[in-house]
Amino acid sequence: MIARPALRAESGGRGARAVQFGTSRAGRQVRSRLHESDSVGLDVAATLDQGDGILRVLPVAPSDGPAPAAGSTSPAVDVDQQDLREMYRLMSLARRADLEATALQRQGQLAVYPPLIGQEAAQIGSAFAMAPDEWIFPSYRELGAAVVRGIDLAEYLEFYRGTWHGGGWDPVERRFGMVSVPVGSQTLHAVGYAMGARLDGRHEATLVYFGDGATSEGDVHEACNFAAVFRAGVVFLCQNNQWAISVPLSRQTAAPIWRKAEAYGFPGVRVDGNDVLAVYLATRDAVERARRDGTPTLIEAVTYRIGPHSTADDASRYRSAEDVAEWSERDPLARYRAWLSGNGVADDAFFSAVDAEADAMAARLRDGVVGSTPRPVEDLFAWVYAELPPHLARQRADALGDAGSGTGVPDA
Amino acid sequence: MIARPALRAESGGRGARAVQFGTSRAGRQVRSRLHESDSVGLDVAATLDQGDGILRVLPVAPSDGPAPAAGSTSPAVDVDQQDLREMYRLMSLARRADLEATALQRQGQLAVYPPLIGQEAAQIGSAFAMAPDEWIFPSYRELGAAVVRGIDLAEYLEFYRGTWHGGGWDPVERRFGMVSVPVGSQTLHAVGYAMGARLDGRHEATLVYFGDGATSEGDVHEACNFAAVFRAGVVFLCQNNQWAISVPLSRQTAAPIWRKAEAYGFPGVRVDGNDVLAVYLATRDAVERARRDGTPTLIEAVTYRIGPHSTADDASRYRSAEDVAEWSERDPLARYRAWLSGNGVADDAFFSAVDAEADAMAARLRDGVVGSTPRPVEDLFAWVYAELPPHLARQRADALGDAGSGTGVPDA
Amino acid sequence: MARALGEALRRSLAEDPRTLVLGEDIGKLGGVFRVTEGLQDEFGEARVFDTPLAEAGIAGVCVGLAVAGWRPVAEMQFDAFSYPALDQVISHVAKMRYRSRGRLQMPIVIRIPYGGAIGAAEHHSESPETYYAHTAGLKVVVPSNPADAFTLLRASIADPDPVIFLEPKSRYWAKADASLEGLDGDGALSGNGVGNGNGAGNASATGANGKAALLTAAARTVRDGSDCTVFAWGAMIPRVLAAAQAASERGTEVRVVDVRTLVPLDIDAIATAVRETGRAVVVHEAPLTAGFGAEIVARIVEEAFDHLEAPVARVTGFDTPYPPATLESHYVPSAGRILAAIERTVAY
Amino acid sequence: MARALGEALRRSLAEDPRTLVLGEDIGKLGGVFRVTEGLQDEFGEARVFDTPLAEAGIAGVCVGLAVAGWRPVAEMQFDAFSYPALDQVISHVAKMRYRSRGRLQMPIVIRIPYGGAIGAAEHHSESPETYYAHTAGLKVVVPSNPADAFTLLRASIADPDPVIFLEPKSRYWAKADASLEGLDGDGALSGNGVGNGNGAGNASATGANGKAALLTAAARTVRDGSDCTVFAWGAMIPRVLAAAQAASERGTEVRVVDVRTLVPLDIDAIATAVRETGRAVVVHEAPLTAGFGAEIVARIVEEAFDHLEAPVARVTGFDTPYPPATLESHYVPSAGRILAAIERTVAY
Ligand SMILES: Cc1ncc(C[n+]2csc(CCOP(=O)(O)OP(=O)(O)O)c2C)c(N)n1
Ligand SMILES: Cc1ncc(C[n+]2csc(CCOP(=O)(O)OP(=O)(O)O)c2C)c(N)n1
Ligand SMILES: [Mg+2]
Ligand SMILES: [Mg+2]
Repeated sequence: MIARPALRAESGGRGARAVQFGTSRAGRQVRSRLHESDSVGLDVAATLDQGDGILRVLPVAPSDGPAPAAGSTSPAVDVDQQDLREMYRLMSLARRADLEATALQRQGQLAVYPPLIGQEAAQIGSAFAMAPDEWIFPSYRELGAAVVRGIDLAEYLEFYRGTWHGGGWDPVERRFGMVSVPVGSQTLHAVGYAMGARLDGRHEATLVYFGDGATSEGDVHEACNFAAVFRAGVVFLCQNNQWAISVPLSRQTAAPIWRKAEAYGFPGVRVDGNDVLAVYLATRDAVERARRDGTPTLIEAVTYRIGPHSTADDASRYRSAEDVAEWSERDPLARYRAWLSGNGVADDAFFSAVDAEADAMAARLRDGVVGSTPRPVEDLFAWVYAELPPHLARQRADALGDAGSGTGVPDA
Repeated sequence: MIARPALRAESGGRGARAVQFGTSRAGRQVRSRLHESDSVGLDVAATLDQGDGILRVLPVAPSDGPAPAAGSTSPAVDVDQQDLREMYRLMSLARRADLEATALQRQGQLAVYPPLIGQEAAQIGSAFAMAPDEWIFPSYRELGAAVVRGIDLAEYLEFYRGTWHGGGWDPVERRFGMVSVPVGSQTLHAVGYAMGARLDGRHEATLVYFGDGATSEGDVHEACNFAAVFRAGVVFLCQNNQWAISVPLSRQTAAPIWRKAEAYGFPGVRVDGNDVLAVYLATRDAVERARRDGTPTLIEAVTYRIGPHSTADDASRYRSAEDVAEWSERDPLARYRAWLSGNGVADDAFFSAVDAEADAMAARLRDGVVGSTPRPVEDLFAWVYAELPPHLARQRADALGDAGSGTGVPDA
Repeated sequence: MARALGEALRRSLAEDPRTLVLGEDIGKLGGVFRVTEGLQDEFGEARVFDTPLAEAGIAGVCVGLAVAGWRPVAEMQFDAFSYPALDQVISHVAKMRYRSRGRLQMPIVIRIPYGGAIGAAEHHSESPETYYAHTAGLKVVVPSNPADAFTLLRASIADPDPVIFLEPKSRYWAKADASLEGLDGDGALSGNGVGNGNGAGNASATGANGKAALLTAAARTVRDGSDCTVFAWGAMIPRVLAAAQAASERGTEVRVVDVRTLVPLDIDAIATAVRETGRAVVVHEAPLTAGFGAEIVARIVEEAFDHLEAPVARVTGFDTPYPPATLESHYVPSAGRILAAIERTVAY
Repeated sequence: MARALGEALRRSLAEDPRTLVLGEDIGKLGGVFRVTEGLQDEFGEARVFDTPLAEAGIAGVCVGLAVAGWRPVAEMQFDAFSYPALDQVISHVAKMRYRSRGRLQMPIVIRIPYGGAIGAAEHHSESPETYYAHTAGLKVVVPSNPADAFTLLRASIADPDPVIFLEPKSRYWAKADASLEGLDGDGALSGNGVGNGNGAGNASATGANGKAALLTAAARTVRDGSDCTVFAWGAMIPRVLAAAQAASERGTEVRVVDVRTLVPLDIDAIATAVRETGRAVVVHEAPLTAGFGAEIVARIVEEAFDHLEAPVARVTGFDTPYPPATLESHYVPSAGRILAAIERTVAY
């Protein structure tokens, strides 16, 4: 049902190097290591940058030169080569769709759109680590995760076209929650879902996305605490893109985000959010913990919002072009492409095919969006309740009769 | 205006032993030591129990034998002897008033009352560390802190007699907020006040009380985060009395409370909440940090709610008598009394005088409560707005005319 | 009424294995009002469980539990402590079905002990029905007696949509309400008939067939009369009946309609009563301004204007915060105030 | 209107050094609607500052700031994002003066851009006035034009009590409202006179004497007429005026009253208008059930029953969540729907 290859996790790589994270010392349920078991084997590529305490696999910028053990690295990262390529493909599709959506908005085809450009690795790396039947709860910027779930992107963009709240896909079929706008509020839904899955005896992980700004909201705190107390296997994936609209991280919190996990007694990890393999491996690890015994994890994916907050925003009012340029250097797509080709995982033919597929997908998306029509007026009343109560039936009749609409009176 | 001796802090005791707390490693604003300066000199008495990582000065139970260096210990704790005695006096008054309030409730003189018995050290030790003109924001169980502020306890009990919401004292005069019932909500008021004081250029500390249960509320999270971001000098004093009504700590959170400070980037410390000197010293330290540069501190005072949640509660439904008995052994008043007399800080004459004062106070309190009358009906409308708007003036007239009250119709 | 509610929860838990009960202190303690007493023992900690002290959290995880196919019944400990959950309730509980075009159902019940006149401290006596009734996507139900409490709670749990279930806490232990006789059925509601004043006759015993009964508009005439209709709900009903009794002794026959479902509102029953009696009074504890009484007045004007012989009087709490306990008797509508309004209305 | 609001803030900040402006993105960005543009530059980061993303936090620290003697003016970024703050607003902002017997004043203004018809995404188009108007202890103000926005915001900031200040976001940049001429004064409100339709004549220029002006009930007749009165506020006013104009062309003269202050409500002005016109229509964007329109109907019935010749019609949003942008034109009362209601009412 979801068109992507199943994960083929090959666990237990020899000589697995446990990466020490500075999570904790004493907390009962806090684990001080990201990798407790030998399930992740990064012989070569995974490094902990001691300077900023961040998990990183790929060289920071493509210009930093080839990755270690060039030409033969992929076996060291215990991820199937096909999956390595698939993640690139998904990132490319996300990038292309995101640009197309921005263009569609500029042309008046969408009411508003919040670009994800720069955050493709954070989204694809994490969503890809989930089994297809495990739920993902997005906020409003997760077109990339929707791509992983094989969601029809014209349906995804129904939200931003003003066609329908939440979006048009079937959340149950896609295991992908509706667009959630009140910042941080969806974290509680993910926790409730995970509690419910656990009550059903299912050992699965649930992934929820939120931003750096969202960490300030009470809901996110309550969600983390509930998850820890009820051992709801939620992966809290914070895309720290440095900005909450115009407010920089430094005015949002005085503590590193990954450290906030200590308040709840579960692991917190920081990964390079522009490094799809680091995000993937950290999430895969968190997913395993969640499946095993319901341990939640907070993952801070350090990334950057290259675009404006949304197409309605003018980011130049509050940040410099240099900042953006600096982060653009670390473009997650270019970094990964360099690594893939440097390590012989993918060749030019592959990249050309992906580009062609992305172009075709973008054209289809454009047609799908431009060709879509508003929902009929009766939909105003269709799903307020399971059945239309009499008082709403009357209002529906009024609306359909459209009292007064025939009078041709302009509104002002 | 507030009738208690001013603090005479004697800082810089020789050979000060900095007590290492397990607060943090890396956080920018996190300090890894409770005592950074040499302002607290505990040559002998302060010990860190490595087993439970808790700051403790007094022997756990009086039966544990005399404190170290009996007969001459007080100079080692750099607190003026008069202050040492004053804290005992305040604890005794609080204990006595608390018992009296419980008795008054049983006799129908109060609608409800939440006993503080067992938490005297946590309250008096912390409130006593504040300068009289620094604000304290209580929840609903802080009669002990009210005693420190010299509040007329009959006025304090107006809340529990149903005479007036919040209580009857003047919060501005006493620098003591109104009783705050919505759990955790008052933490934001303390932070706002501290932000305001800072805007006025005042270098002062603000103290706010809340419980272990309150740590689950979003408001407390938002308050801690605001305090850290705005460097509002708030001392977050969590009385961890092990219970939120019937819910034990283990179902409230999966992390030690003091560790939650790490989520915000400020120090968190755990103290023996039944040890008034430990609480006092930890709070004094936190107050100094707050005054110096607005650094907030989270203090977890580990204590126990010896009584029921409130007089309406039957705690035997959810906890065992043995638990209560075990904690009763560590009675903060008995522990402190043993230490004071063991170290020659106070003699029997002092204790007798305090007891007599407490008796007299209790009698006055009883008279004050029993003799108090309900507020007049017009008070219903008196303080809704600064001036009575016409629609309320009409309602007031109705209420005073008491439409229908003369008909003598019973309500059911 | 507390026992009737507990019994409704018990049966729902027993019949439908997807039903959950959660909240603060609802497990071992059985709730501060003992409504959930014994449920955890009977159904286990998995299905009846205490939560951390966080109301937004409670409402928010209910949304997720519903997505996972559960039917959570959450308790908010007191009226004013439902406010921290308002954002989750307004923005998600009420809107998720709409947002997902019906793909995500929200069969959530949020039980809230509400109302005053119990001598309680601040924040323990509020009547928040307006906040909920104004929020489209919610149903809002208020029982006034044990039999209705049982029937309506059963129907609310069975309903596929979110229900705010307001329990008049001053009636929890009312002596006259103590009988549980006549409690039966799966929560199907019969229409608007004249009952016997305690509602028991209304619980239709269609058996525990597990079929989801839809919670429909279900006002109920609890006293007949032709001179004036008084509309009320929850704890006001006994007071209204007392006032009606006193009026009757003075020769005025008052019809009393227990509105029971504020949303969906039984507009037809309201209109019919006013058409037949020509005069109306609305009574509630919540403050006057924008109280739900205003909605009833507006409906009466829309539906029965030509039959209306006098202005509709509202007898309500004042536009002040709920006062301290020693003053609450002046705030909560008394039978005397209600009677005065009836007499004014009838004499108009 | 955005500029008028900004100017009101600027003057208040300049005149009263205790005034603060805070919220999300209100500093460097100047607010997502640019209302606070330039204020941080002019008054510094100490007095005009961004907060973390936490609305309960914003409202809660306002309470503390007020205790410390400041006058905070907080912005909630959009209507639905004021909901996480409802608990702090209902339980503390509205009640602290009462609770402290007047010892703690709460001169707090919470500005909330509200309302729909701007093609926005979910949660960005709600009309939450009922939630606030039903909460005793708050004042609730809604300007409909730049001059009123200026005057009412000045008065709200000067007022010693908490004011929920609802800004009709669809009017922020309306062309017809762009002029700032005539903005002056310190926020004193003149009484209820017939204005010129943009409210400028109403700002009484009593000078910046720093005296706290009390925000009083201040409905305003913006169009005269004798056949029917339409009551409305905020963004509905231009639509109502359009409908009135169309009615006039068909021979019906409609009086239009801009309610402006929902709390305190100008009951006398409402009653007078209905006594003089005999018929009334109420218009608002919020859902029908328990919308503030019901309160106005109830007041009309209480105060002017004998003069009422037809049922009071309500033209409102439906009892559904605010719909997606492509359907909102069917939801928000249009001039056409308003006109139809006027005609129905007049023909009754
Ligand atoms: C409760 C709430 N408050 C305010 C907003 C308005 N708003 C939308 S996005 C946003 C910033 C969110 O920042 P962050 O969490 O870092 O996520 P990002 O947008 O950077 O992905 C704000 C303030 C909202 N949607 N919800
Ligand atoms: C927001 C809110 N929810 C629920 C309650 C009901 N309630 C009152 S006290 C309490 C427990 C508080 O526990 P804790 O914070 O540990 O403080 P303690 O009572 O132990 O001092 C609860 C649930 C409340 N007052 N406020
Ligand atoms: Mg961000
Ligand atoms: Mg506790």
